[in-house]
Amino acid sequence: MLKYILKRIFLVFFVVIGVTIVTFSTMHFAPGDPAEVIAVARYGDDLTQEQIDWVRVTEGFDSPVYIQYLKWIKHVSRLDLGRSLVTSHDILEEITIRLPATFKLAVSSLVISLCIAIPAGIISAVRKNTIIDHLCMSAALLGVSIPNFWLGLLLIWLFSLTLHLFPSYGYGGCEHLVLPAITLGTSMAAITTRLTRSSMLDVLNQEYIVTAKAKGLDEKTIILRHALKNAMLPVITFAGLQLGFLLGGAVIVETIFAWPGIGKLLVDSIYARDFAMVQGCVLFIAVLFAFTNLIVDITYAFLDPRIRYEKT
Amino acid sequence: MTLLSVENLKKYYYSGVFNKKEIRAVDGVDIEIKSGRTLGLVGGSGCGKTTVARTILRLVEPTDGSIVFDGRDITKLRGREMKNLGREMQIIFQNPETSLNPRMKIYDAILEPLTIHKLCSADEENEKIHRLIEIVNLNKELLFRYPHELSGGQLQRVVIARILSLNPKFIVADEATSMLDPLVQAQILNLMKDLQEKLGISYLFISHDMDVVEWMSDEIAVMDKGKIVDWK
Amino acid sequence: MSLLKIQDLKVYFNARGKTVKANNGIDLEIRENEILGLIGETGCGKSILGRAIVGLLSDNVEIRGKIVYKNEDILDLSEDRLRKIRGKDIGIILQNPSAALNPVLSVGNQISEIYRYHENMGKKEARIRTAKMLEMVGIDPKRMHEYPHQFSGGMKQRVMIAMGLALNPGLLIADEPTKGLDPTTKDKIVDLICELVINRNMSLLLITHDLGVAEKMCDRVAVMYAGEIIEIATIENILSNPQHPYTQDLLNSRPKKGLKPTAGESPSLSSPPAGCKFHPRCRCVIGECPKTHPQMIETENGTSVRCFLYEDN
Amino acid sequence: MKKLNDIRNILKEAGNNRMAAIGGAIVILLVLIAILASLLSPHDPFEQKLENRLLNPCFEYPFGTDNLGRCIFSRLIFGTRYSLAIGVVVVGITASVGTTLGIVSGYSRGIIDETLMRIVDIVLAFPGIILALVIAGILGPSFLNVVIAISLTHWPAYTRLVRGITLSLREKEFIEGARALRASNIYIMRRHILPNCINPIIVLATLDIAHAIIFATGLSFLGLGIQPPTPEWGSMLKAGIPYFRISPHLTFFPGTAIMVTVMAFNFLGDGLRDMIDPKINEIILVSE
Repeated sequence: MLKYILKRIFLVFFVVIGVTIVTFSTMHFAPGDPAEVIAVARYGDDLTQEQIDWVRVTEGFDSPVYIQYLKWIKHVSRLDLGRSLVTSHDILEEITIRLPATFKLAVSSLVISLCIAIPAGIISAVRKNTIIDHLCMSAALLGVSIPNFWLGLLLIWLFSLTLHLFPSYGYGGCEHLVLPAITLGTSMAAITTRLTRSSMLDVLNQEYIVTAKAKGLDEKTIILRHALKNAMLPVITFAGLQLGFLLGGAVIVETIFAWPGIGKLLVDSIYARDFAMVQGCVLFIAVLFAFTNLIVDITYAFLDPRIRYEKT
Repeated sequence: MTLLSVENLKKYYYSGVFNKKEIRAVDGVDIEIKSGRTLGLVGGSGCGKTTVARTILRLVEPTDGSIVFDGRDITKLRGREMKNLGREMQIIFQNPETSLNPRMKIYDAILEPLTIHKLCSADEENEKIHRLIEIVNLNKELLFRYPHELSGGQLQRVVIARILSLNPKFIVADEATSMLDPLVQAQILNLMKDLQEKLGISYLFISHDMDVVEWMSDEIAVMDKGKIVDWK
Repeated sequence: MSLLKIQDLKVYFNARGKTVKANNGIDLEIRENEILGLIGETGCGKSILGRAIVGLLSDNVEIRGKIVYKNEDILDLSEDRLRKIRGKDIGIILQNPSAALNPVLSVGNQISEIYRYHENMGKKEARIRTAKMLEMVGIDPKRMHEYPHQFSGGMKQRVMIAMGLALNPGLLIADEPTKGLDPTTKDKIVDLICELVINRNMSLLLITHDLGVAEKMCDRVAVMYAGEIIEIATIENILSNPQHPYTQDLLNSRPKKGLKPTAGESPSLSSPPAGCKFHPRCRCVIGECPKTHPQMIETENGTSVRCFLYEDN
Repeated sequence: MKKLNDIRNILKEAGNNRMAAIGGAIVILLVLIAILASLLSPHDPFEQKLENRLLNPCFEYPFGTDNLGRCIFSRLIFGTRYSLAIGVVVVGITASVGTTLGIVSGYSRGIIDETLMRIVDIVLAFPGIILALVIAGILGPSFLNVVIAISLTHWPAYTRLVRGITLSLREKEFIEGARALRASNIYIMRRHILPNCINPIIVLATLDIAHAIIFATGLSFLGLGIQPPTPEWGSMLKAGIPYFRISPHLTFFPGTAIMVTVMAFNFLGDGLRDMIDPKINEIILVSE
């Protein structure tokens, strides 16, 4: 198993390098001359060409690309993501302020998603082609088909505009968290339910379930002791991926509910054409996502004996 | 006349990234097969008999040793001659279910070798295929079925018909009948023997079932841990 | 005295619209303390018969007839009663050991759960019984906590045997226990099963297509062809004086007997030929064969055979 | 002739599979709507009649009018073109690129496989929407840029699926048999590996069209996709938000249109999956 983990760690390191290259190139290929943009931010609109050239030299925009990249990497490795072009605040600070909001939303929607999806997936697999199965599956299909931004709007219309139960946007007590978490949670629950059901059905058709029956075990024991453990392996991996996705990917829901997460920061900085901030956000989100994937892989190695104990 | 002579054939695999472990799958094997004769190769699982077959056919590159086929040294053959070699040496695998492309109808499967080697024009096609399925006594309706609709015995016959389309001189049978039922195994083995008499094909017949090998082969080599330990 | 009596068992299931007659009227009796071989080629319905006995077939299957075990018909038993029989009275060793073991549970767990479930034993006691059982099938009990993927093919087969014999059942059904094993492991497994079955005076239904294995193990043999039994006799009679043409061809197809081939293919169970199922491939077809379906007849030396050649005497 | 009866029995089989039939019917209906858009729509989707601003659904305007007095019903019908076009174009690009890379990397293994897989890992290291957002942000909002943004982030799904299938096929004897015939690698990939990947790819592609449509409307919703006045459902929905309290129908109808279209493709995809190979579990994993 050690070999498996070492390989994974090496791969993550490799991926992070790749991520930095991609994020750097987004900055580099952005339209407009970065030197001019910074100059404008520093000296206001009526500026002379010398000022722009001065900025280009000091910021090293004239040196070849890879040197700029190496310089940038040096900063990044010291956790200095540079300054926002618009507000010139420190980027990393801006991100870390927003981290708790994103984290709260991510965890709560993941919990909602798993609490709905796992039981629904299992029941509809065990009771295949019954009413409950068709009910769960059509609900899941509906969940997958509704874009979560429209779902958000519907929930706002229903719960805050007409029933006035929850605020329609903003950040504060947990009542603000309810609607965004439900929006995100239900749309993810739909995907996870379909996966759980398909994985459970796959396992129930395996030969070792027939062996369990041959041992005279009753259906409940077979499902709990034999089927569940096998069926949950892919589901747990997928849940780990979803958590990683949520730590930055819930952009749209954060935008609708004006939820001050990293996703919203990224969108706002794209609107403001603040490419330094965009770059910082993307890098932060991708690296975070890469490490959550690593943690998911390692937990998977512990859960699945076939990896935990390589063949003796 | 010897068709195939193999001297000091070696095939080593290297495993492990840090501790380089050397696995000697084939460790100095000498083989000689006369044309129209069958050499049996027997041994427990993991003794290297399959690796010997794959190295002779150059499906796997030998680490050392020389292979002389029909008078030519083919150990280092490349390019066009290598492609022609494909017409003279062929292999029958153990599992008939996975020996044919599941998405390809039987008609196209038998035709495939001819199309790869561009040996037959469109109008001759039909006549050639019908002649081939007569030799291996398969009935015509199966031609437009898919492999999953055929039984193990029928599939193995299609494989043989496919190989015969290039009228090869040498065929490796790698446990060719060990997954078949007794009656079907008898049919296939007798078919292979008739083909040897009629077309002068020589076989390298590999199996772990000693009785079958004795019935099938003129000479038998027993292998263990990559070496030939006994010659009957 | 007979342990299990199968009377006119019919097992039909539909695949892609066609009804497959896997078992088409099976009459078979397994006596106490006997090893009965069920010989037949792939796709003749022998595995399905084995699973039908313990009710392991999926629910979209239509089963008719009777399977009497200790004067109880298994086919109309309640689910709970059937489960009791499956655990305690009839053990089964399924065909493909590498797929039949749960990959995420340790081998020890998969055996001790039988003891804890059926005889609600404590954890510790169950573990002792499991260790004893593993030792009996030749597996080092210390490997109890290892997982199936850490065992070789032969070892996995031994685990299956240990599982089947855990509660000391009266009847054991072994479905192709030697398939896919190399000759040396095959002999070891055969000796192991014989030894365990004999000194525990159990009965064994051995399902296989390998005549060599049947020769070594069985007292009596039933030959199956296209969903029905065509000959039942003692192993000696089968070897020395096979009656049914198919049994004769089966024996002649062995390497010792010169691998004599028989023309044709075994028929599909969804559209079997009329009359005697073997008539398209039979060497000695007479007038009746293609038309009417022959019944089982007792011949002189206790063999029963389903063939018109033996109609008159 | 061979090809014809293959298609005929797929259609026959589709007939009896309820989900595929329903999904397929709706999809065909949508395609017709897209093609005959100009005939079907009662009004010109761009014509602004300010006097009829924010009308509720009535006889004249079946779905009411938006804040500039344009007929929402006509704009929705024209919107079908954009959504279907994006879905099909994106999937067309990603499926062909992803499949080729998947087969090449699965078949060749070694260095090519390692590098391709690392590139896939890097692309997948960004949560899907993020990369697409940034690319659309940089390139500027337009139909072409949306297609590029989504395609760049969607191709790895096919590569992973196809590579998995190729790796399992490689172990099968018929590939080694073809090599024994000295067939060229290209021939083996084209004639032996590709046909065995087609069915799973079709299923993934159908589910992926649904995915791409949601993605595209999401981008437009964030103002980074297709810009007004083009009648694209995402931007229509976004334009309706300010008037959400007084006339929710501005957002309700585009939302329903997106849902119905996406559901149709999901329905079709699920139906095909059950028909072709019910246990392609990893298709769901890869496509979500």
